[in-house]
Amino acid sequence: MLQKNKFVNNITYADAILSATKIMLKKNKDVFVFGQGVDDPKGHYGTTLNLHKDFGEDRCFDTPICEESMTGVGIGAAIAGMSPILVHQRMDFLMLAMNQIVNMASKIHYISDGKLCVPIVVRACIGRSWGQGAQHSQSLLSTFAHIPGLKVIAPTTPHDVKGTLITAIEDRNPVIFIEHRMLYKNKGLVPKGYYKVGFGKSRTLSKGCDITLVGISFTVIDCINAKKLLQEKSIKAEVIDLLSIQPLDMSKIVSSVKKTKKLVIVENDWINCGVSSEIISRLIETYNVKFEVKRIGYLFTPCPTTSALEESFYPSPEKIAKVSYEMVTKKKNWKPRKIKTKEIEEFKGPF
Amino acid sequence: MLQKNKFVNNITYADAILSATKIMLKKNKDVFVFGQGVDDPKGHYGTTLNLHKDFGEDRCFDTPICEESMTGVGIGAAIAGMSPILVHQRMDFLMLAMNQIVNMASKIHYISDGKLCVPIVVRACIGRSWGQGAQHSQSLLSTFAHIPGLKVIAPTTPHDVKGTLITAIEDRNPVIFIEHRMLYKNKGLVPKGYYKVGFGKSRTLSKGCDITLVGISFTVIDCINAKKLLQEKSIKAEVIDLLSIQPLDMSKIVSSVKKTKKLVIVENDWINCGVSSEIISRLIETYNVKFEVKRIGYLFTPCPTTSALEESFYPSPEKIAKVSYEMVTKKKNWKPRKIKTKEIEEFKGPF
Amino acid sequence: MKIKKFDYEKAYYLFKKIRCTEEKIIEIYESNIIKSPVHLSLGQESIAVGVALASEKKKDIVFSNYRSHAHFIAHGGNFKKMWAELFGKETGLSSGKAGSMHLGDLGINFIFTSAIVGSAISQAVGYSLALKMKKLNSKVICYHGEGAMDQGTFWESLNFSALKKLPILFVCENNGLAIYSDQRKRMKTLDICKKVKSFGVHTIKIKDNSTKNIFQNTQKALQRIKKNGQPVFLEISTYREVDHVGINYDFALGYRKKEKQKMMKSLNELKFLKQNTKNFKQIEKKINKEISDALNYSLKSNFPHKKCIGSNVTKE
Amino acid sequence: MKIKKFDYEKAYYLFKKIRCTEEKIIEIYESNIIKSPVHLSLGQESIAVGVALASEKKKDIVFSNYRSHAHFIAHGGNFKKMWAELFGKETGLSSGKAGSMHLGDLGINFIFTSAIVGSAISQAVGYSLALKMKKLNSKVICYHGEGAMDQGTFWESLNFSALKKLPILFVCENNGLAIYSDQRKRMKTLDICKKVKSFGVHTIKIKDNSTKNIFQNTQKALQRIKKNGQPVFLEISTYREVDHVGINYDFALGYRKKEKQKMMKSLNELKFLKQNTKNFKQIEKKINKEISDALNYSLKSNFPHKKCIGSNVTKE
Ligand SMILES: Cc1ncc(C[n+]2csc(CCOP(=O)(O)OP(=O)(O)O)c2C)c(N)n1
Ligand SMILES: Cc1ncc(C[n+]2csc(CCOP(=O)(O)OP(=O)(O)O)c2C)c(N)n1
Ligand SMILES: [Mg+2]
Ligand SMILES: [Mg+2]
Repeated sequence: MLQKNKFVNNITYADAILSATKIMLKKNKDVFVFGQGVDDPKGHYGTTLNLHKDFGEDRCFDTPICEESMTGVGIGAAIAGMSPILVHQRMDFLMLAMNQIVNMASKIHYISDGKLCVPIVVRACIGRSWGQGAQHSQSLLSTFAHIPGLKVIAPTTPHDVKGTLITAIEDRNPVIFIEHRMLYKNKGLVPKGYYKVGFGKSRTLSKGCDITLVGISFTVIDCINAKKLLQEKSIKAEVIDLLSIQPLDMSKIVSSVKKTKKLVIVENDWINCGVSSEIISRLIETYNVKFEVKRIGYLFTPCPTTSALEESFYPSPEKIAKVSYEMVTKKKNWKPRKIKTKEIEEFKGPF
Repeated sequence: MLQKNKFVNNITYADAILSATKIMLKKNKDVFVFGQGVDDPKGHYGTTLNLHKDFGEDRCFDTPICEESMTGVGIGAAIAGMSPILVHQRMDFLMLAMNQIVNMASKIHYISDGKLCVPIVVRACIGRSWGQGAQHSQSLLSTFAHIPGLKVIAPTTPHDVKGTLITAIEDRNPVIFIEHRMLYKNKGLVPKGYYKVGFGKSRTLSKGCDITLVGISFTVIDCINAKKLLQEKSIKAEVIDLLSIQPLDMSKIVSSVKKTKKLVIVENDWINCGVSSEIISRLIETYNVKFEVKRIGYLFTPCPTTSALEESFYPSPEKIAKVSYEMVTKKKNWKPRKIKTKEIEEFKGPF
Repeated sequence: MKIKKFDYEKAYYLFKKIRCTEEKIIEIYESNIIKSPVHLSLGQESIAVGVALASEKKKDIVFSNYRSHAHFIAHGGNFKKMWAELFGKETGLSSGKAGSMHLGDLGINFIFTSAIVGSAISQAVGYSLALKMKKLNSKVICYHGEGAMDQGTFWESLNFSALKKLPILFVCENNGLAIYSDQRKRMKTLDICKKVKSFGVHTIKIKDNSTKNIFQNTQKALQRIKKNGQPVFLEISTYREVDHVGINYDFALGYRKKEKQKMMKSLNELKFLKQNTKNFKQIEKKINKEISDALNYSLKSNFPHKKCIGSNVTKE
Repeated sequence: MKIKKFDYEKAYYLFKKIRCTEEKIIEIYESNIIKSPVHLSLGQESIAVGVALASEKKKDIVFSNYRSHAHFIAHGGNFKKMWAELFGKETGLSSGKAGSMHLGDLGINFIFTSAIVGSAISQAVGYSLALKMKKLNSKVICYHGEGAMDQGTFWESLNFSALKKLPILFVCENNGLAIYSDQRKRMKTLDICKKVKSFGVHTIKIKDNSTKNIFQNTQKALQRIKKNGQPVFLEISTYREVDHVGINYDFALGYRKKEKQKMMKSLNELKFLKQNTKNFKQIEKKINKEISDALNYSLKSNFPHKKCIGSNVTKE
């Protein structure tokens, strides 16, 4: 385990992103950061704060509001040997850049049979709660995982967000780098210097023998909270942070499920044709494991704005705990207490 | 079964689409057709041929090449009470319209709490073979199925394409209507007049007791051909045409799999986070069925242009038959003969 | 279309009502009762008021965006339901499903707005296509920021509206900012009208803040649209007083200077309208009552029932 | 950049080579050996030749689209590998993975092309941004059809190139057609240069088919770019002789009339270049040999091995 010392800081997820970016801007002159508002006084939740001052306006710059072409600009620069990092304020805005991501970035290496490559990092932030509504809350992870040629990563901890971002920037492929607004303020121990967290590996956050909980991005927090609830019923949950969506790491899930025989996957997204269904299918098709499984995710509706309905829309520690309890005990006699998710409760906007 | 008579024609898939469109243009003055080249001399493989002459240039018109805005125009017209049919020459081009489809069309009914609705039909054609290459061959069915508020349908037979298109046009929701270039010339019995084939129902095309084959769009043809191969080994396959991707009909698959205990799902798409994984997950999660399953789909690469590699990219009757044989017999001792898929063999371009 | 005279009293009423509404939002926002981002129109009121007074109420169709409080009020949207919507209540315009970013009221043909920059513009054009097809004698009014013109869809939509000769008025509210990004950081050429003209659309540029001037030019534009059935583009310079989102002044952020003269423009215009309104006292009373009624109504209303979340995903 | 003189001989060689290549494709297409759509450049050769001769080979970067045979040949791409690519062979530019719609050759900085209309334009701009950042003293040449200007991304990209002062030459090959769709059916205003100018980019319009004229104007444009580091837009009127895709004349379809004068333009230009080329016989011989060598090479080459399908999906 990491300990706080002169090489290790206790910093926020946002600062971890900023730190990774600074290290890479220093290390490699081909790296640059661009996107709407990256050089503004808020610096995308602090993740790009003052980079334009520290590294010059050529290496961190604002753009017009035109996601399709700015993605194309990034791809073109990447083809030319640069390492662009393109920042989007919301995942939803990527829908305007799907042509560049799906039809172009993911295919250029293949079409050129390896002669060109597209080392672009597309950072996208998932919005949630406090009235984000239908158009500022989407996640769409599986949409990207569906496309060959892309890598998709969704780190949850400050440690992993820094390490995977460095890996993403050094990776020579287009990487969809998925952040979550509600994680930016979370703190954790993070080495100060350069280090990489590899793609294609999920992370077991805590051990348990009764049931396996797999979370993705923010739902990892939900799983951790659900584990606490389940402890009250003496149920020991193992929590896995999926972390890498594409490539997908089945090994930790397989060995955990072999042990627990029970699996709950908590999507940070709609379930239909999601990553959870891919995990289940691989377990069934390829691995000789007998297990019970439930998927939890966004309700299959657009996200409502009013807080009165938001709660029903999202997975929660209680929902996860309840489903898990019923799978483990085969009983329906427990209603978990409502646990406060501090990230959600403390958020007061405005954006 | 349908019989050819004065009410029933033996016509192509393309003509069936044309027929449905004409019936609806006559029946409802709010229906109109637009899209690149719909009024040109080829009329999108004949599916819109001469509609502009028969119904006037206001009701069937060409557009500039700007998929995002033309989709928006369709949505705006739909909000205003029209029933637009927007035609895309290739599914891939929809990537340019994802913002309108995912962020707008699918959510407007919900955001307005039912006050607005968006009765647009987005027709999209999947390309295949003869050098379509990476950017003219994508299917991306599951991408749309992932989004609440959309309906997604992929008919395979002339009968169903006409019936579902009429249903789609009368449906008050955005419908992604997926066609396949290699189906346009296929013939089948089609009632001349108005009729509907409902959404949310798959179709059992032929009965069998040893294994269940589920196809989607063109892979239904592959499944039918695989069934023929399997007959040579006295294996009786049941073939289900999924037809409706969203809503998804589990009933026929469940009862078939209860009977056969063996399931092969043939995606007309990449497998990762695809519809097949959704079907498998629902079977495991919700239905008490014990079964073996394999998924077959596009290889997880962009589609190569050369015909030498195309074959490895796509599912084929042989691949399906081989996998099925091995599941049924537990033996690996059969290499099915190569069967000619006439749709693919006979195609000579140029587009 | 009858030629209307500028009605100072109505203008004062609407302008003041918008301003008071925004101020009330500011007043109560910290209490966290409006749990949702708000994009205030403070400083930009004269556009909404001038355009709305010139338009044909209940006949013209209005498209706006996430910054729509002013438009909504000026065009006469249901005020109580708007407030209830901000509060996330079941009596709101959309039972709380929409919130501030997606206001809509079909009673005045105010189309539920989008929070994706530029994404409603093509829909506005599509709606005007439908009006033409249905031979309905009305027009679409499409508000958008200058930032939305960064998006290619603006130019695609503009071209299509001209190509098909559609009855639509584009109203560009040019506050020179997209969040904290100055127009000059995003556009090479700032002469927006010149660009629009080159696409074949008639343009009118209004540089001052006069509600009357905006009213008159809008009326001219709408008449032109009625007459020759072709789009017109209106660019109106304006000033955003507070932060892009939320309720605070944002000068401390340092990205723009507080320009006292610009800050006063809207208040001066309000003062001017007031000077020309005889019974402004009554009007102010009326507004106060409307606001307190709406607040009470909204406070008393229930939140939507849980099961409401699943309704209206698709239309049966 | 040295000022070059127009070299008739080189021009004749390239022009004739493009023409003979396209004719050879037509000759063998029915045999189904090229199992892939081809978009021929017949009629449009002078653009590729004029622009390529003016550009700095191996230094400038070239972006094109699915209709790229002429550009590829004119800029000096590997001819054998191009043919092998059309045949889907492992010796092709991309081992057959690309085909006619995605030709590329990094030996001459010819970027593998895209078949999605307009989608490479922003990438070309991005490449020129990288050139500027890396302080490399070269430029990007970006060919596109007038149809690509229907796409909003063109205007977004154009604005960005001007905003950031990027070294890029846009070459609009205006054949007035997008498949069978006339420009007038898609654009309200046909004065493309006026639109581009309003976005702040210098424009040059060339109405005739003269290779020399195109060469000279391109040279002027490239010099200007070198000097002030800002984008230039070239619009060149041209004529597509055959069908959009495939090898046939498409006049029988009835959507356009066969205009004999236009049909002859390119051949007349070829004749003119020939008249100014002394040893045209030798050149023709050379071309014939190049073509038959390339054909032999391609025919003898193997198809890629099955397992090759899985390589280069991602870079290790
Ligand atoms: C497609 C998209 N990109 C980015 C954003 C984030 N965003 C919200 S408002 C805004 C600025 C828009 O500026 P403008 O159109 O001038 O309108 P204003 O806010 O000034 O009224 C941006 C960039 C968004 N909502 N949608
Ligand atoms: C985004 C997209 N929409 C539609 C098409 C179909 N398409 C292929 S070429 C073409 C016409 C393009 O015209 P233009 O840009 O003028 O080039 P030209 O073919 O005349 O050289 C169209 C519409 C496509 N490939 N991509
Ligand atoms: Mg603005
Ligand atoms: Mg053209």
